[in-house]
Amino acid sequence: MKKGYFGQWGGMFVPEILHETFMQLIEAYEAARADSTFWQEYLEVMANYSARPTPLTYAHNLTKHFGGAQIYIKREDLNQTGAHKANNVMGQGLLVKRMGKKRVIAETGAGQHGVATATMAARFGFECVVYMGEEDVIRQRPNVFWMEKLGAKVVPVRDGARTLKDAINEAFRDWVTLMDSTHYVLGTVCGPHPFPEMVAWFQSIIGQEARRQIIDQHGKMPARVYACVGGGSNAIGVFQGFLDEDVELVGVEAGGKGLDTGQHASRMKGDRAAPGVTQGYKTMFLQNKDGQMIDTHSIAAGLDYVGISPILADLGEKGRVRFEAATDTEVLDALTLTMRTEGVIPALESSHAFVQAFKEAPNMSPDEAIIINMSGRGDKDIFTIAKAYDDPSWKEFIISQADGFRK
Amino acid sequence: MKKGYFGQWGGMFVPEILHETFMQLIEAYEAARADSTFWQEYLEVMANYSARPTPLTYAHNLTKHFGGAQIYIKREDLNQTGAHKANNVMGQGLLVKRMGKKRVIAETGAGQHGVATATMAARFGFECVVYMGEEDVIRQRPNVFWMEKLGAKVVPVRDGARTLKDAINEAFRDWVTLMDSTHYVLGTVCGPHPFPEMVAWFQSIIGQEARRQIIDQHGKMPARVYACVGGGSNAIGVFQGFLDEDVELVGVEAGGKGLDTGQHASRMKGDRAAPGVTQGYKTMFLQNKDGQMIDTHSIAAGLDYVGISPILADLGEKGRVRFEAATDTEVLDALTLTMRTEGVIPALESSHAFVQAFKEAPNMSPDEAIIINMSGRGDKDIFTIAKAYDDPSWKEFIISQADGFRK
Amino acid sequence: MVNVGVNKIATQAGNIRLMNNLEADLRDRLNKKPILLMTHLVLGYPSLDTNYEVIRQMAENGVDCIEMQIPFSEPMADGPIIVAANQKSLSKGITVEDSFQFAERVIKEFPQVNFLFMTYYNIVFRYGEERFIKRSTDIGIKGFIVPDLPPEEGETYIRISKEHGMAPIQFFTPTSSDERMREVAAIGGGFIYCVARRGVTGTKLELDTDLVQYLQRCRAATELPLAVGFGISSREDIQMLTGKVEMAVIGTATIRLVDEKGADKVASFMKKLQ
Amino acid sequence: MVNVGVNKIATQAGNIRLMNNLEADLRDRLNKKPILLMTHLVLGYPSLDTNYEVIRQMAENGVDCIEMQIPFSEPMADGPIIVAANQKSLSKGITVEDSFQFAERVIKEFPQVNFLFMTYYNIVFRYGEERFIKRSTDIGIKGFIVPDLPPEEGETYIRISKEHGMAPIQFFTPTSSDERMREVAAIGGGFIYCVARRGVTGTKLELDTDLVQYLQRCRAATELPLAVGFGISSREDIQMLTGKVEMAVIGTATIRLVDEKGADKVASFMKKLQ
Ligand SMILES: Cc1ncc(COP(=O)(O)O)c(C=O)c1O
Ligand SMILES: Cc1ncc(COP(=O)(O)O)c(C=O)c1O
Repeated sequence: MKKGYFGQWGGMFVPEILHETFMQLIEAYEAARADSTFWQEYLEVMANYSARPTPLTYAHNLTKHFGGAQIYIKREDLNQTGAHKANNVMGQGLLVKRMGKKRVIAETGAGQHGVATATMAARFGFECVVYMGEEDVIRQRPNVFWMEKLGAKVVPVRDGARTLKDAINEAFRDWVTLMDSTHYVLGTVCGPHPFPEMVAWFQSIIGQEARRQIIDQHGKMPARVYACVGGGSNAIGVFQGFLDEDVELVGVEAGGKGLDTGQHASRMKGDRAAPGVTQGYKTMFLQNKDGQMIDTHSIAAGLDYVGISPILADLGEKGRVRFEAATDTEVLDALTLTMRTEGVIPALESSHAFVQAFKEAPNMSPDEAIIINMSGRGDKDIFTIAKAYDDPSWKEFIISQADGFRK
Repeated sequence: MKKGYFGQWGGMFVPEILHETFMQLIEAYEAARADSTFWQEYLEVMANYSARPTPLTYAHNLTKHFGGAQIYIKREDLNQTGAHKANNVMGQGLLVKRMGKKRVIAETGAGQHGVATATMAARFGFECVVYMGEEDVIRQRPNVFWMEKLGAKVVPVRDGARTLKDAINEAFRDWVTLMDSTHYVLGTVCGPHPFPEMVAWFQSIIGQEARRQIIDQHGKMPARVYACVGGGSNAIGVFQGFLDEDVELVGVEAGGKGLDTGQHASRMKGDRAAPGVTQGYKTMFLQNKDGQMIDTHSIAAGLDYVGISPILADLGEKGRVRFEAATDTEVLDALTLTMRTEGVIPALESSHAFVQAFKEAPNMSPDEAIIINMSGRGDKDIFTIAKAYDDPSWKEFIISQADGFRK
Repeated sequence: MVNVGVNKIATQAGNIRLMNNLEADLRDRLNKKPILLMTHLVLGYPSLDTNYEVIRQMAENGVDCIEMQIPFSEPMADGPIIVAANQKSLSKGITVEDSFQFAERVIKEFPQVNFLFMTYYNIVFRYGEERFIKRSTDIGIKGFIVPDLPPEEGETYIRISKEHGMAPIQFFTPTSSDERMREVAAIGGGFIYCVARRGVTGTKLELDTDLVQYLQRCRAATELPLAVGFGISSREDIQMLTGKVEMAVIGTATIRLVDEKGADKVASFMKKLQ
Repeated sequence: MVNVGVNKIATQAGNIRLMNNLEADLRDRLNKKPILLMTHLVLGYPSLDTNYEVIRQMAENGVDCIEMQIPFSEPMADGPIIVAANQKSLSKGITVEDSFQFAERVIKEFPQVNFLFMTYYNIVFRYGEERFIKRSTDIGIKGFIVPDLPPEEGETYIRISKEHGMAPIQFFTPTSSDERMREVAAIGGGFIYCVARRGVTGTKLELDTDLVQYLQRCRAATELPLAVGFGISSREDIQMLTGKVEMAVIGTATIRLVDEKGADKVASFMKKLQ
């Protein structure tokens, strides 16, 4: 198969001006991959800076509640900056150090990847610019605040839908200008080769740990593994621990207001996506018949994206990964239940995985185990969640804070 | 020495109606302490649910920046719920299970201990009521929101200064009513015996880990260990790893607007505190000459308390712990520097420890190491920090959110 | 030990027990009426002048003991009404010195009443235990009620109190074991304050079988007079207690009365009770 | 391979190279003037009517090539002005079908101009590569500029384009090594689009020594005509390029002109340039 391809998906569709940059990146990445000390260093950084391995928490209350499969939760929320995004950025950071570059850029939607990159840049001493759709800058102000405090420059992108895909375009525009000094820290397993392969490699740390942990704790392989799928990095991360086993892998996409409403971000589940090529790679994109990308919707900003990892498109096409979708409403219900029964607060993104697991666990045998990948923590989502719950005291609080500022 | 006393400090000053409750608690606590399987279970819970051991991160940038001692940061921010508070609540939770009680109550100031307790209660299946001064309910709305979502009932306390100490009083009032079913999960190393000793025991996990980690990483004992001191639980937690060694222990109190302004919360540093007895124990309290407790101030809600652990009062009196104070302004500066250089966001409380470490590190030898206990993460403090930095976009954001609600 | 004002009394078991001033006085009174009355107020709330007026009406209407609460900023064992009274008093600036001076005056003017100080331990501690007890003795205070000072922590306080003939009132509670009651009783003096129920001050309780049983346990554990309060507000409440305990305590009721109807109504309220 | 419209040409090295229609046409024109002119516009922006008017004025004023950009929602390689034009065009509802029909009309009406389609690969991909190329050929399009389709990914596209005598325009960039330039040139047809500098479209550049050296490298790497643009807006700019490259590209300048002064001004602008 052609390098950078997964079945018919993937590739490296980059402007000629980035050709050399990609050659260098591929070279550095392949050298790192061939050098076992690199992975060792990566593991050490993740242990020393980001509390890895993250636990695999046995959810005894949820297990009891559903009375079916044994439920385990992989705790990516306990990473530095509160999500699996840390794995990817720290890995790329190490690579940037090797390449001798001094400046990193990133796109961000929800802001999680931006915060993670800003963190990494502060830690490694890189200059950092984060591109973020203007809509997202407005919606995700807390993350913008932290990025700035971490020393990053956040550039609001005013093109297109002013969301994630536009931020990616703008990051590429920066890169084609300053490629000599700059590495573009792509935030998920998408984009041109080597990004999907490379990000998947860094995220494989999740699956490697989870595999060891489930055998330790459950004594055998899980029956199923659930992960939410935005770009797909947390999903591929955890799935890689189980690809060669008889384990069913379930990716849960953003069903938004319902697959039949048009307001969702499901590429694999449902029939609104089609093969396409943009942002540097070939995958299933949510697009119209002319090939124009369309607006997506999800309560979870991190799942609100038109494309999906080419690796997942391939695994989906081959039937190795089953795709499902969770609606915004289902997500809030699963979140509520998880908070009350286990005391953990999954991110809205992660809650998608919980939805599907909850649908299936009751029909499974207590002898079987399932793993839900909790890709991040939900406290970052307080503005969205409080709004979604229509919490009156929160409204009052925000109004009084605002009045304080108006004085 | 009398049980529950540390030098002249401590004791068990509880109303007669709680006498039996305390006898039972002491019995359960002592039995647990004598039973090595209990600690084993505790370690397992902390590993499986809360990512322990937390890393000891080598802060190479800060080290370079100050050019003195090697700086290490103990990462309690990576705990479940983002602070060392988890250690205490999970430990007490296990004890509650042993005692067969079904309901827990807690006081909370900043809300961190409340969130941690709500989390623990959800996980252990306990009913949970959190008492919180009305002032704090208003100021710390995000934490209130999460406590409620985690299934806890948050009761605003309208007595006194309507802050932490009043919440403690109210929690005791609940306890003297429902002591048969209820355990009071005190949030710090204060209060009547056995709380100081018991909470210190649970928090000793920090010091035990840090001791092993610094030897692993630095090859020998650190020269100094810094921790912020509210009630004192994170400080005692980490100090316990080094009490018997030739390691200088430095507790940093809230200097607020300056020790000479009266707007601070320094009990050991400065001369405004005096020995006293209330809230069940004897220690140095900030009080007037009649013995009435006075208002305290700190930018960090978690340090804004009139008393200090009797264990620390004793260690301070004996000269084993040196006390210092950091002002609000110094705290923001240290926070800024830490974010930019290391990519970690200490809580405002924890930032107090950083202030003092930064003052001293430059004058130490590169051969020496210091540990700063980062008791929690700062993203919980966004409302306070953004206000303190007077961030204009944050104001705009809050105002627009509020306008959204007003519509 | 200087046994100032302590009388000897023969116990039912035939032992000799020391009886202090206050207990002796209460026993005297019990020869004249079947049940005594103790009332409570918070010094400085709503004002010392009102306190004075309330005390006058109480004194003139047969109240046997008055607990005067020196306000404290952390009234941990009190219910909402008394908590609020403590705070309001403090916010008006009342000091411990004010409390002493006021106490001295009313003790002088109303010698027919036994005055006790009720407060939290920090007030005593900060003033200096010995100094506090000494001055209280000097002005004629008969005893102390300090709810956050259990006997184990109060050894010095109890010793010095007794040395001065002061009653360091101890508590029985529904959660106290028989053994604990005996232990506490052995240390106490004056009378035993029987906490009627779990919880803080201020809520009305039924005299149900639980409570009756509890009072029987209290009675069995000590020969000291027993005082109990549980939201008493009528003559019937008090009559029910007669024969079961030696003293009925009116706690929050008077504060509420003064709050709602003014100090004038205290006299008639006291009359109605007896 | 169906060598539709491909001529043979002798290279300097004496080899035989295939020359397609477009290149042949450009070489013809270069016999008559020292440097050619290519302009750019975004279809549907501000409207197809304006596009028509602009094209007419260009065609009547000696423009040799026009790249008509079929708008795309993710114009990753474009600068802000063209990005905005893409969006506005799309938001007015222009479709790929509209673009084809419009192209067909102007190609017919202005046969003196070589028309190229510029777009992103997804437009081609979704339409169907073969179908897209076939229809373009049928209506008389001479070549394609697809900035996000590097030769490695464009094998089929290049093959089919060439089969139809279409020029799959390739890029040289300042970051391209000499080797890479030769590689790309070997695949390309029509002319080589020399990206003048790092960055996206739309910023004015000086013809400094770096740029001159770069153009020398470009020239050394291929015998295909070279086209270059770098914010050209005057006759002087173009004169400076003469002798260095075969074609000057006016990119953002006309869009800005039409935005600011209207389509009427295009004719005089084009005249001034030459
Ligand atoms: C917590 C969390 N989970 C999941 C995602 C989705 O990304 P991916 O599918 O690459 O894991 C995001 C993206 O921001 C995220 O923040
Ligand atoms: C992060 C953090 N650090 C420190 C403290 C102070 O408590 P202690 O002194 O008991 O560690 C708090 C209390 O809320 C806290 O939240």
